[in-house]
Order: sequence, then C-alpha cells, then structure tokens
Amino acid sequence: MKLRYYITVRLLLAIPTIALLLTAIFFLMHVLPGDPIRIMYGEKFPTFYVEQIRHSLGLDRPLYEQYFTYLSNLAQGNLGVSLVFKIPVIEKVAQVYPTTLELAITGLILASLLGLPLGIIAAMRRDGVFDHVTRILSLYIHSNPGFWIALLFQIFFGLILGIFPISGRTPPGFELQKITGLNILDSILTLNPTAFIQSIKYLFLPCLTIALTSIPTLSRLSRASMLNVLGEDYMVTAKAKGLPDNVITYKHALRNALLPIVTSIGGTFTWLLGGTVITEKIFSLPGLGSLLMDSLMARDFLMIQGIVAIYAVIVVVMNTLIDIIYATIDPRVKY
Amino acid sequence: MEPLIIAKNLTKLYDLRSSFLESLFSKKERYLKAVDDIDFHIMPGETFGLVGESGCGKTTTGRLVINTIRPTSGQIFFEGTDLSTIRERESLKALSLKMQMIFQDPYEYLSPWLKIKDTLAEPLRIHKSVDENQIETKVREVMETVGLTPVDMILPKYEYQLSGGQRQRVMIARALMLNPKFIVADEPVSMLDVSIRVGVLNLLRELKKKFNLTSLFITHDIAVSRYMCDRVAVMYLGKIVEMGPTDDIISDPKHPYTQALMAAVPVPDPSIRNELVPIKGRIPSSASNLPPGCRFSPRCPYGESCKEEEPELVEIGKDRYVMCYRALKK
Amino acid sequence: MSLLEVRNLKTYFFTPFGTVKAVDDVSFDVEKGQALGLAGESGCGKTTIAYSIMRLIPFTGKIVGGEIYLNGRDLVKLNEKELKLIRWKELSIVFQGAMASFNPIFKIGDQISEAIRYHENVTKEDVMKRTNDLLELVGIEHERANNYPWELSGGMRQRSMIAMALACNPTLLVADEPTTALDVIVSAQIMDLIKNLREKLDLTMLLITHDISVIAQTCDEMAVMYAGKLVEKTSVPEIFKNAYHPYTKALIKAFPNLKGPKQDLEGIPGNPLDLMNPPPGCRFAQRCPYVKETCLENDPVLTEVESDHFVACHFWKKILAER
Amino acid sequence: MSVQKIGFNFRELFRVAPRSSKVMVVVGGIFSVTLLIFVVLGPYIAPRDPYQFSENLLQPPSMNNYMGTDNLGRDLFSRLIVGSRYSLGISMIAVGLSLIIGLFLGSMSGFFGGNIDRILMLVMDSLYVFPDFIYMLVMVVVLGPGIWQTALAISVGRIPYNFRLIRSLTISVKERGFIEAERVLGADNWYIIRTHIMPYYMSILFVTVSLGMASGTLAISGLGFLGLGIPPPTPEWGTELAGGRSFLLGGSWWLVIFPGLFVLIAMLGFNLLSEGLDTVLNPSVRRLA
Repeated sequence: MKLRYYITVRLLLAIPTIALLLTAIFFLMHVLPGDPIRIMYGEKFPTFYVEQIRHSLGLDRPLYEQYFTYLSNLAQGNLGVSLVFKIPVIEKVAQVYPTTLELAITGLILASLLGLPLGIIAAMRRDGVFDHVTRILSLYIHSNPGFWIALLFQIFFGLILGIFPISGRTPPGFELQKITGLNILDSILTLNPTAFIQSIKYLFLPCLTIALTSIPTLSRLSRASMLNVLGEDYMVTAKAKGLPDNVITYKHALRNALLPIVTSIGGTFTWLLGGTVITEKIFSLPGLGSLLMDSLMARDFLMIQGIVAIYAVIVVVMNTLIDIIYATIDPRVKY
Repeated sequence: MEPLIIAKNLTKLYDLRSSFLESLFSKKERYLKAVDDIDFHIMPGETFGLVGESGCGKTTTGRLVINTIRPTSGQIFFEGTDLSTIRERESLKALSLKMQMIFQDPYEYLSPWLKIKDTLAEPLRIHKSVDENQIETKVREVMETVGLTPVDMILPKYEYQLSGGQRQRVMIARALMLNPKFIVADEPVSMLDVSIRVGVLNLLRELKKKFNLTSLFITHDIAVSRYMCDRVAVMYLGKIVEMGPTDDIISDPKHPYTQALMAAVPVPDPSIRNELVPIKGRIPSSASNLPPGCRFSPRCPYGESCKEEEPELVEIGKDRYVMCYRALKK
Repeated sequence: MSLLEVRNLKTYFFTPFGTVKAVDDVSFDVEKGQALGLAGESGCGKTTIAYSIMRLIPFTGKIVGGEIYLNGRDLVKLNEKELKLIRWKELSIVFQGAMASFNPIFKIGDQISEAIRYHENVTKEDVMKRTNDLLELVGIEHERANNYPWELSGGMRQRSMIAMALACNPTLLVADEPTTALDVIVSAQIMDLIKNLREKLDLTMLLITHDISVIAQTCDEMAVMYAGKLVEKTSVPEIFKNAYHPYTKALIKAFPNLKGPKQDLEGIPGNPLDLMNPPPGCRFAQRCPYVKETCLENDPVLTEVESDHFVACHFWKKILAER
Repeated sequence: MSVQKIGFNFRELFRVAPRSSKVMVVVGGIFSVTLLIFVVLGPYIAPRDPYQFSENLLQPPSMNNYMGTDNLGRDLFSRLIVGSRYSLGISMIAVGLSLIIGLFLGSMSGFFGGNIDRILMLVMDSLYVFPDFIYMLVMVVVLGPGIWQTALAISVGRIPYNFRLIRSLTISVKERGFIEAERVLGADNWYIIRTHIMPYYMSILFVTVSLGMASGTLAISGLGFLGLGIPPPTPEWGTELAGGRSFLLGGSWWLVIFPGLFVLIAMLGFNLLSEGLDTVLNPSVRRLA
C-alpha cells in the first residue's frame, strides 16, 4: 500500500519533468531564428505557398496560442502530422521506437554485466595488477568515441572477418510475428529460433558498441562505490566478527555497494541513449535516432518535436523505474 | 543595573517537512520546537550558563542571541534594543562589533584557505576598525593575550598545521579582535583533548576578568558550568527547567532532570561510587511529538501525575526558578 | 600466566608524509576476570592497541614488532584463517561509533545472530532465543531485533553493540571508547550497564577511553598512555591516590569537580606531540614541570617503583620525596 | 589514528600522490599541451596549406604527405593539425561558456537556496536526465552551422552537469562551520562567496575543465561525423572522418584511421589528465579504508 503510494508520487513527479522538456523543445523550435517551412522548402519556393502552409499548420497564430494547442494536442496523444511522411508523427514513431529501445536496453544489460563486476573486482584488489589494468583499459576505451568504435567494428568484423552483418536490423525476407516490436523478445515469445539467432546477430555489433561506451563509466562508478563501502566502519565490524570471507564480501559489502550503483544506472542509460543516435545511423538501424537525423536534415519540425518527446518519455520512465527499484531494495528509503 | 541581554518568550521552530516534495504532498505541518518560549536575562559582567544534552536547544538559543538565526517569535534585547528591529546591513555589521561567538569545533570553524595571520586580521579588515598598518600589531597583541606563542612561528601557518588547542585559541583570539562586550561560547572545550581543556577554560576565565566580558557559556557538562558560570539555566527539550545561581543549583538541585544531569557526571575518584542515574528512557526522538503535560514526565523518576498540564517556570527563592510541580509543593 | 599479555608491541603507520609510530614498545597484562582501563588523549595510540589486539590494523599500518598472547597463543603470528576462529569467539570488541559500526541495511537481530551462527553449531531457534536474551540482557526489548540500526537512538545502538559483542561469550572484551559521542546521561547509563555486566558475567575487559573518571568507576587496573608509550600502570585506587608520572597527575586533576569545594584547576601547558617525528628522550618532556636535560636525551623505561606499580619517569624518586 | 591534513598546496599534493596518478597527470598533460599548441600555432606548424588542392588524389601516407592525401589531393596531416583549431577550439569555448553559466547559476542556487533553487533544480534535473547529445543535435540544426552556434549548443549540453557540481559543492561549503563564523564576524554574502567559497571551486576547476574538454571534443566530432558540425571545406576531425568513410571501400584506410586517432589522442589526453588530477587533488579518495 505504502509502496503504491510512493510509486504514484514518483510518477506524478515525472510529469513536471516531461512537461518541462516538452516546453523547452517547443520554444526551441519556435522562438529561435529560422522559419522551418522556409528552410524546408528552400528560398525559391513562392512566399504565397509558404504562407498558406504556415496558416494550415497554425504557425501564423500567436506563440502562446500555438503552445496551448500543442499542449492540448499532446494530452490527447496527438503529435501532429509529419511534413515529410504525411502520416501522423505518433504512427511513424511507434513504428521505429522498438529498435531504439531494444538497442538501448540490451546495451545497458551488456554494459552492466561487464562493467559492474570489473569495477567491483578492481575495488577488492585495489592497487593490484587487475585494478591498474582495468583502470587504464577503461580510460582507454572511454577515450574512443562511439562512432569510431562502430567504424572499427564494421571494418574488422564486417569487412575483414565477415562474421557479423554491418547494417540493418534484420536480413531481407526476415519474418517475425510482431508482439512487442522487440525482435529478440518476440522471437522468444513466438518460439522462433531462426529469428532469434538472426536478431542477435544483427544486434550484436551495435549493441557491443553501445555497451563499450558505457562500460568505463559503470566500472568506475562501481569501483568507487565498492571502495566506499569497504572503507565503512561496519566492514571492520564484519571482519572483527570473524565472518567467512564470502559473507563479508557478498552480504555486507556488495549489497551496500550496489545501492548507489542502481541510482547511477539512470545516468548511464541517459548517456547510452544519446549514443544510440550515431550508432543507429552507422549501422543503418531504422530507429528513433535514424529518424531524428532524417527529420533534422529535412527540417521536419513536427517530427523532431515528436521524437524528442518520445525520448523524454523513455528517459523519464526509466529514471522513475530506477527510483522505484531503489526504494524497494534500500530499507532506508521511507515512502 | 540593567541586564545586557534579555530574552523574552523566545521561540524557534524548524519546519521538519524535509523536501519540496513533502511540502507539496503532505498537508500535515511538522515542526521541531528547538526553543520553546523561554525567558532569561544576562547581567553585564556575568557568565551565564546553558546546560543540557544535545537536542535540548541550547545551541539554537546561543545562535538566536548572537543573531545568526532569527526567532520564530519572541524577542532578544541587547542593551535595550530589540535585535529583530535591526534590519539594515550596516547596523547588523555594527552589532557584530559588540557580540562575538566561540564555536565548539575548532577543526571546522577556521577557513582552510587563510594563514593564521589573515584569519586573525579578517575581523579587523571586514570592519575596517583598525588601520591596515596597525593590524599586525593588534594581531600580535591579542595572540599574546590568548597564549598563542611563539607568535612568529604561528602567524604564517595554516589552520591544519595547528593542534586542536591552538586552533581553539585562534578562535578565541578572533572573537576578541573586535573588543566585543558580549561573547557566546558554544561548548568551547568539548572537542578538545583532556590535557588542554583546562588551559582553555582558564584562559576564558582570565579574559572575563581582564576585559570584564559578559558571556553566554553553553555546555553539556554541569561540572564545567560550575567552574565557569555565575548563573546557569538547565534546558530540556527546548525549555528552561531550572535556573539560578550556579552554586545554589549544584548544592541543591530541585528539578529531577538537573539531579540526573549531576548524577551522570562521572567522578574521577574510585572511592566515591557514582550514584545511579535516577532517570529512565531517553529524550523523545524529536521534540515534534512532545508528551502531554510536563515534557519530562515520561522520564521522571518520581512518576508523578504531571501528565495533564505542563508546569511553568516559577520563582521559588531568590533568583531561583524551577519548572516542576513537585519542587513547588515542598 | 595472564589472559592477555602484550609484549613490546610496536605498531607503525606508513603514510606518504612519513612513519607514524602510533604504538611504540608497549607491554601490559590483563588478568582473567580483571578490567584494565587504558587512558590517553586522542592520537596517543590507545585505539591502535585495540586494533592491534584484534589484528584489524588498516593496510597503511603494520605491527612491526612484539607479541600479543591471548591464553598463551601469540595473536601476531596467526594467519587470517586462524584469526577468524578466534575473533568474536574469544576476542570481541565494542567500537567507538556504534552508528557506523552496524551495517545499515540489515536488522539489528540479524547482525547479532549472524555472529552466533558462524561461530557455533546451533539451531535456528536457539540463535533466535539467544539473540533475544542478549538484547534483554543489555536492557532492550527483544522486539527491537527487527529494527534497523538507524531506527535506534545512539544509546540503544551502543547497547545493541554490547549485546553483539557478548554474543559468543568472549574470553576478552575490548571496549574502544564505548561512551564517546553519547550524551551525558546516556553515557552514564551505558557505563552502569558495563559495570553490571562485568559483575554478572565475570568479564575480562580492556576499556579504552580518554575519560579517566570512567576508568575510576569501572576498572580494576589502569594504564596511562602518552604519545605511543605507556607512562604508568597500576591498580585504580593506587593510581588515583599515589600517581607518580607528572602526566597522570595532571590528568587526574584536569577535571572540574561537582562535589567538594570549588577549586582552581591547573592545565597542562603545551600541545600533544606529533607522532610523525618524535624528538628523542621522554615524550612528555616539553610539557613536563620536572623536565631536566636527561629527559630530553634519554627515554625513561617503565620501572616497577612499588609492587605492581609501573612508572616511566626519570624523576619518580623526586616525586615520591615530594609527597 | 589521524591522517595529517596537508591543505591545498599543489606541489605537496603532487609529491604524496600515488605514482600511477603522477604518470597520468604527466602523460595527459603532455598530450593536452601539445594539442593546445596545435590550436594556437596550427597554421604555422602544418607543413602544407590544408586547403590547397593537388594532383595527388588519395595518396597513402608517404614522406611527402605524412598521413596521405584526400580525394581532392589535400594534405591530411596539415588538415588535421589545423582542424584541431575547430575540434578543440570550439570545445574550449563551450567549456568556458558552460562553466561560467554553471558557476553563476549553481552558486546562486546552492548559496541562497529557497525557491530559486527549487526552480533551477527542476529545470536542470529535467535537462540532466535527457540525453545531452540529442538536444545538441536539435540546437545545432535550429541555430544553423557556425563556430559560435556549435559552441553554444555544446555548452548547453554541459550546463546541467556543471550546475549540479557547483551547486552541491556550494551547499557542502556553505554548511561548513567557518562560513557561519564569517557571518558572526559581520561579513556580507558577497565577501563570503569571494573569499571563502570561490577557492573551493578552484579545487575542482582543473578536473572539470579537463573533463569538459573531453566531452566537448567528443560532441563536436560526433556532430561533425553526422554532418552537422562545421561544414566543409573547414577541416574538422569528425567531418574529415565522415568524409573519409566513403573511400574506405576503395582502400583509403588512412582517411578514416588518422582523423580517428586524433580524436582518440585528444580524448585520451584529457581523460588521463582529469583522472590523474582528480586523485592528486582529492587525496581522500585514496585514503578511504
């Protein structure tokens, strides 16, 4: 009961954040210099038509009016109609967002699976060889931009070894019943092993790229967190109590160290989501990032607004989820 | 003679609603009554003690008197002026020339960026009360007074290069720099090592005599208050429960809490057995949910029925006040 | 043979700024059933002694010499595996800050029973029962076993810490400043508790504190440390009556009293010693009223000046004559 | 056992720092300083004119062209050296801008608290949970191409981070006792901020600038790679890399590898420097346990 109350409060608190981001994006698109229609159709396009289009989109009305229309439309889930695709923005976004979500989530899982143990082991063998090697290695990996890693992967795995596909999300003629839109999940749900293997194969390089850009951050955070816990007085108590080493490490240290790590996963997810744009573009994945890039190039401003709104929803939901998870595992959080 | 300080119905509440979130969603107002409607006065040249455990509001009272925090209600008069009426920056600054404070933790209250020379010169520079070329002379003079010697060795050091006792002497010197009339000393020795405590206490006693200082001395140790104070007030959960001349209170404590505080002082003599502390339980977790009636009743060893109405602080003898029905009856 | 024999213990810390000789050649014994109070100021090495006995010195420090015999076995020579069997079963400790000494995410009861579970082969019910009994023993309702440490007040937490320390009936209990950071009344209650438990359980205890009046009330023997060295050791009544060392004498007189006539106190001049580069000779020399040239050159040795009264001072005879 | 404090003397801090951190500071410092020299003196160091076409199209690295030539016959090495002006220069502007704004807002918010703080926190937290690269992209498109526009977009991405850092630092200093002591002395807010809080910012300044340079460089090269950076023919590392990509299948690997290596070395330099400095300047980190 109390937890439900806490979740409700957290979700309510997410609303101002989303509203703020949407407002920011609205004003960014409308206040800054540059007429989107003019940019879209080019200088030579007759002014008469531009005015007509502006009128039909309501762009000639006062800004506050446009803002309130935008908000009330949003509340009904209406993000407008894409200027390029001529279909509702929400429809187009709904088609592509699973790609991004799948990439981001698998990337996060892979990064956590690799990054957290690295950091924790490094902390436990502090100042040892393992610690130094991981520290240098993660600094090095951290210094490689995502697009550079992606390119190297394409050259090495795709062009030289030829073992992984370097573009697209699925091979031609790929068939899969759509349930969630997440290919890996759908292929498991429909018990389709060929589709499962294909999905993983196509996802592997982008996912690894995304993961590699986040592993250094995660391993560093978990190392710091673990070191912090190892320095706490209660660790001395645990040792003084003569408990077995694995109890000291896993029960007393690790569980405490994981708490701040859970919080930091939100930040990692945000960072990782930013990285999906370039990764999608390089691997030609039909996700939000590719769509955003195309819309930016075409100055399809309603589409851009819509995509940013979806990104905002994704990160806010993710962060809220993490808050809730944290509250359930840390007895100190009072809700 | 007019009192230098008068505190009248002094009250300070703290809003306990921790966050913006809570203040939005929780209608319930939760307050901590740090200081709850207290009255006292301090005569010129007097050392007035405030004694109590942590959380009793003694430190808050000190900060209210020195005017770094503002009371929720009630007033403090300094030389007859109500401090809450002083609003302009210049008058407030002028006020700090007259009242200064010595803090508990000498490890926290000195700026790590400044050399001792500059730390000590800072009050003079802020107030421009002494010519720039006179500053060093003044600094040296005060350092000699508080026993920060050898002066030349200490001047160019940073705070972290000094020992705890030296730091506390720097704090004292800094407070003296502006020749204040009134000093609040907030547990000045509780963070210091045993071997240097007495030195600092003795220094404060000497200074009091030398400069005819009036001071408010805050401590948790009633034995220290005996050594230092002329009059003392014992505080419990934001209230003064007993007040009077120190010697009278020590020789004949009326309030059961005062008796408990005295019994709790360990005696450095194995031949005298410490009496058992005649008190049970502990201070309620927060002063926000006070018990009905006398706030001490849940812990009172006499278990009398004071649970309906809270007693008032009543004068029971010459300059002696007690907040207890039982003491009144006798 | 005494229960605990500390022989020429030297524990040093190696920092980037130099070596800190926190404990420098200290020897003392604790007899079975006795309580030894170890007094000294912060930084004098008394806590380091506790940690050395528990073999819990952090990695920047090291026991560089000496032996610590518990029941005739040298703890310094034991490896981690052997230590695990001894810790808590034979040797337990009450730490200074009970707030930080409990793991915040486990319940008090779990943390106490954990100590029993890993050291003794007992059933779940027995562990439960013993945990509850322990809590009741230290004056806490056993329902509190289900509380988290941060839900308890400072005094209750320190009581639980004591309950935990007693969980396996240790041969020796080390109490490291058990009452600092507590309020006056609470700390008096905790000292009462310790005194009662000693009588009830016949505990052997090493009590470490900066407050000699606590030792006066709870211990049989007292040792005084100054700057990493032991300066005086004898029985409690003896030391309060006939202290030799100038430092001990000053310490005893350093507290304002509540009973008896109001008297002016005399402080100890000077400041505590920096243990990084201690000067040669007696470490108290700079602050000592009896100081002579020899004090600045020769380190005084701990000598038995009367039966069971040890003092490290060149001028103990002079002090004796002055009495 | 108390650890002796040593205050904030850099030389002393450096002396007692662990060797690995010293190595990091020195190596990172050398990298960073070399690159900064390129930024300032780029055109004088570059062996050839970076904009000069030649007959030698797509030549592999040789003694004439250390890093080969591009499809228009321009000397890649010279282009990359001069390109550091754009890749790092913009990053420097962005770091400066975001630091000034973050410092101003963060210290206000932290020092005064209250409603200003609540509103700023809400805004900054909202921005913080949103991927900064995405609003950089949108801003770059809306503002149009150009050095200042790009720098502005990137600095906006960095502001929430700096704001939070400065705010929490200000709050932790504000709560320190010696600030209260200043109030008792009668010092005003501005005096306290100037003399007693500002020095604290200095202790994180170097690490923040260094980290900011790394993330700025990453952002610019990313924008450039997506074709939203400084438009050609201006030689910017990311743009060069993206341009070289189309010749990769033809075997002109150097057009991809060398721009990438420049980005990598810059990032490595700044990251090493910040990581090393962080340990040197905050000795508590390694005194844990």
